Amino acid sequence: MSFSPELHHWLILSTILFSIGIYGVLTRRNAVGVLMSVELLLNSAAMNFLIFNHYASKPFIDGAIMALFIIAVAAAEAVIAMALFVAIFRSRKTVDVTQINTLKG
Amino acid sequence: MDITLNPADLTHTIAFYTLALTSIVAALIVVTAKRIFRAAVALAVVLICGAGFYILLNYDFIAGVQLLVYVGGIVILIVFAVMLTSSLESIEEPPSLGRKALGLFSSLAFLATAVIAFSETKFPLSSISAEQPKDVAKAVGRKLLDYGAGGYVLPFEVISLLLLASVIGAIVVARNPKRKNEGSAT
Amino acid sequence: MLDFLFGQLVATHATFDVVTLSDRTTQALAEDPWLAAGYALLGLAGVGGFLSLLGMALIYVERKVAAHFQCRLGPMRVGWHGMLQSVADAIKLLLKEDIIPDRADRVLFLIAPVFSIIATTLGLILIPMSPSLQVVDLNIGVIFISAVSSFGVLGILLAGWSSNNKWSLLGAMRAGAQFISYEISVTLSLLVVTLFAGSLQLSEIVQSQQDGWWIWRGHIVGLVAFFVFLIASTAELNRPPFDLPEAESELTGGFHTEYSGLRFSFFFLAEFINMFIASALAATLFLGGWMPFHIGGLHTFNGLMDLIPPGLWFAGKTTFIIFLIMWVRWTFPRLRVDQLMRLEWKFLLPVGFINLFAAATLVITKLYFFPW
Amino acid sequence: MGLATEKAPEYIERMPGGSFMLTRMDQVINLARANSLWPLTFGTSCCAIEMMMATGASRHDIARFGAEVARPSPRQADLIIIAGTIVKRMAPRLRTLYEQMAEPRYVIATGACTISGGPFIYHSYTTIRGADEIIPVDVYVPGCPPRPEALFYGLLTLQKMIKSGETVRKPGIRKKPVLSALPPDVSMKEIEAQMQEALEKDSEVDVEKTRQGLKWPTGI
Repeated sequence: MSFSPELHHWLILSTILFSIGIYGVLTRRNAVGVLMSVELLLNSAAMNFLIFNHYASKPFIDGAIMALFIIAVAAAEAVIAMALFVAIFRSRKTVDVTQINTLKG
Repeated sequence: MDITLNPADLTHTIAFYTLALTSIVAALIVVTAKRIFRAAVALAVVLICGAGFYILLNYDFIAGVQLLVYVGGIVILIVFAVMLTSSLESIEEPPSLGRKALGLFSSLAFLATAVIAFSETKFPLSSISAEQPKDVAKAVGRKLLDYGAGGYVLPFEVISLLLLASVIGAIVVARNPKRKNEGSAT
Repeated sequence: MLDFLFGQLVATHATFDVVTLSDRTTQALAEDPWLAAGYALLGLAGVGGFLSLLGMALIYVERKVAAHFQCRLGPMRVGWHGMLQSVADAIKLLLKEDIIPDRADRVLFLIAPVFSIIATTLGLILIPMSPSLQVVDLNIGVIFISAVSSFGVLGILLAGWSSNNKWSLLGAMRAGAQFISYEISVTLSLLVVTLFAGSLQLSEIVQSQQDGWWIWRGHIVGLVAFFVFLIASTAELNRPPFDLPEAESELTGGFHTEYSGLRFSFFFLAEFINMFIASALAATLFLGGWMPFHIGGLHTFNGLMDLIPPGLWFAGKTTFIIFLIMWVRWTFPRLRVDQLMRLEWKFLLPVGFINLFAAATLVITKLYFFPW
Repeated sequence: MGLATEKAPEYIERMPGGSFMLTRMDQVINLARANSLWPLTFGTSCCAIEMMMATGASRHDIARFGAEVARPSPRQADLIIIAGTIVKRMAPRLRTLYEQMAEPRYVIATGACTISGGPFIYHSYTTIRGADEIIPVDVYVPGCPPRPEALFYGLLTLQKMIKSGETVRKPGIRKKPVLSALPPDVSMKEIEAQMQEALEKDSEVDVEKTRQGLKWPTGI
């Protein structure tokens, strides 16, 4: 087994990042923290696209385009999430996801 | 200069493992830091490392976009969200034990499943002689505006619509309802 | 005789070979690792020395220019006409007490200025100062520079947050909002030149201006893009009249209120070097960088212009734009926050988009001067 | 910078020729400090207006001495020019500002009010009698308010002091403050004696005489 990175090294790396993101999404109390964990997930997904593009279909560029789309979606999502957090914070004075449990606050 | 690194190089290997270690440690800080702002900084580090990975994979254009959009836009937005919703003194309480156990279990289960799947699967790797497009930026641009078979012009337009919609939606959601009638310009 | 001389001159009007320091390093790596290490060390020392020297020089120039705009003399006591004033300031700042507020977030407080200065350095290494005076020439140069400049604002946000000071926080938030807004305009005007030159690589953009600089080869479009870039990058630099993040009368020192001594000087230095980077970028993209003043077809004239070395051309153009930015600083009063945002979103942004469309039309129809 | 200014001199002094080098270094450092005095933007009353004339106006221009970089944040300032009356409300703020400044820090007190309380020295219940009751002052500049030239003389005096190492060597211990632009034959003692005399004379109140001098009827 050689130490120079091959496909499985890359895949394991992105999987580790993804599972760390899952842990964050499930355990974070602060909504902004949850958003950050989601960004981790998206980032590792984009990385997977690029890894497979590099190792499995080198002459084509579709994986890179998918990565671009993911980045764009992440941007849109972050904008909306920030607006929501600000609105929630204005009415509840907290962004703790465990305490935001009533509708029509 | 084209950044081309040969995967067989020692520098490539060292760079890969350094970046991998840094990004994993930073990702752990992102999910466990009690001070939310430190998590945001760690997220920036993870994303910068991600750009490093893309350069190692020879997609330098994507790396540039990652830096530009993720670090320059999204992280700054998140930092803004942190600044608007908490203060330096606010320290997040640790999650309850059950939650922690659930999170740990599901993430480890996912990790184990994925690793087993990787080791079982035979991926159809492209041949060594296959060449990557010389200029990634040019190839991506041509592909994005290609309306023939395999072109991405429709998703591209949809993404632009999505971005527009999200910007308008964000303005509507974050607007202070009390000051709606004043018609502030900003 | 004259003919021969001009013949010689025309002969010198050859294409410039771009040899960057990183190219030299990679070449040397194959032959002699020690030589490569030497080159790398040279690059590091050169960038570091250049950074500090340039920063001090710019601070001195700023003070002198400001003084003469206000019919004053400016620094006169240290060295000839106060030439060593910045050296005195640097020594004093180095030896000043370094204060870390008790309730600040220590780690973030310490890394914030480093973030800022690293971003600046990363931007600086990409600037092509002459065919052989460039450290790295990335093929995504334009994107990379605008990406890296956002690290700087991350440093500012860090500084503002970690100081645990309301003025710092407000200043940092203003800086962030201003940066995100004006980054769009900067990118739009960068895209215009990218369209014209057909490349993101800075050295190629310079070489595409062999027959004329984009500011006048691109008709009005180039000129408009130049001015949009100048205004928006002045706003990104947080310089007056857009210096809301450190507005003294409202926010004390803005994001660097709590910083003293060496760490403050990092921010100070980064601000001035960023001004240099913005000016150098404007010179490179719109005024031809190190490319001499050429008019397509006039070989004799071009040959004459080639007599001036490219480094001097670059220095002259950059100095001119730096002077322009300083001129603006000491002429206009500071904007209000809502005026600032209105200027970007209601004026610069539409102008930028229309300009981009016009540029695309120009490129497709090849209507700009000297289309060969 | 703890290491550079506190620890390093000890080690350098032990080296052969170290103390000579230290002296040279001191000279350079003092020269740098003297020529780069960034003032805090602090002013409370009329002297501040005069100070602005001195610092910013084209005819006088404090920038010639390298002291025009007015910092709004005390962390970055070296010099606080106390310009104007210090009232009791202002005193704690002034003290805070002084304590927030990073070492080495210098103080110039301009104008009669900051030296002694000035016109408010007699019966005022609001004014501090001299800013040096709150913070240690390096140089006094008399005047009400002092002309820009006087302020420059004070600044140059401070520079001279810094260059000769009077206040720099041991930041904690200060030499006696000097009165800038003191007339040649007058000593500080004489001035103090005169002030004491004037104060006593003023404080003596002849009750009978005062009562007779009153205009309104006292018999009620």
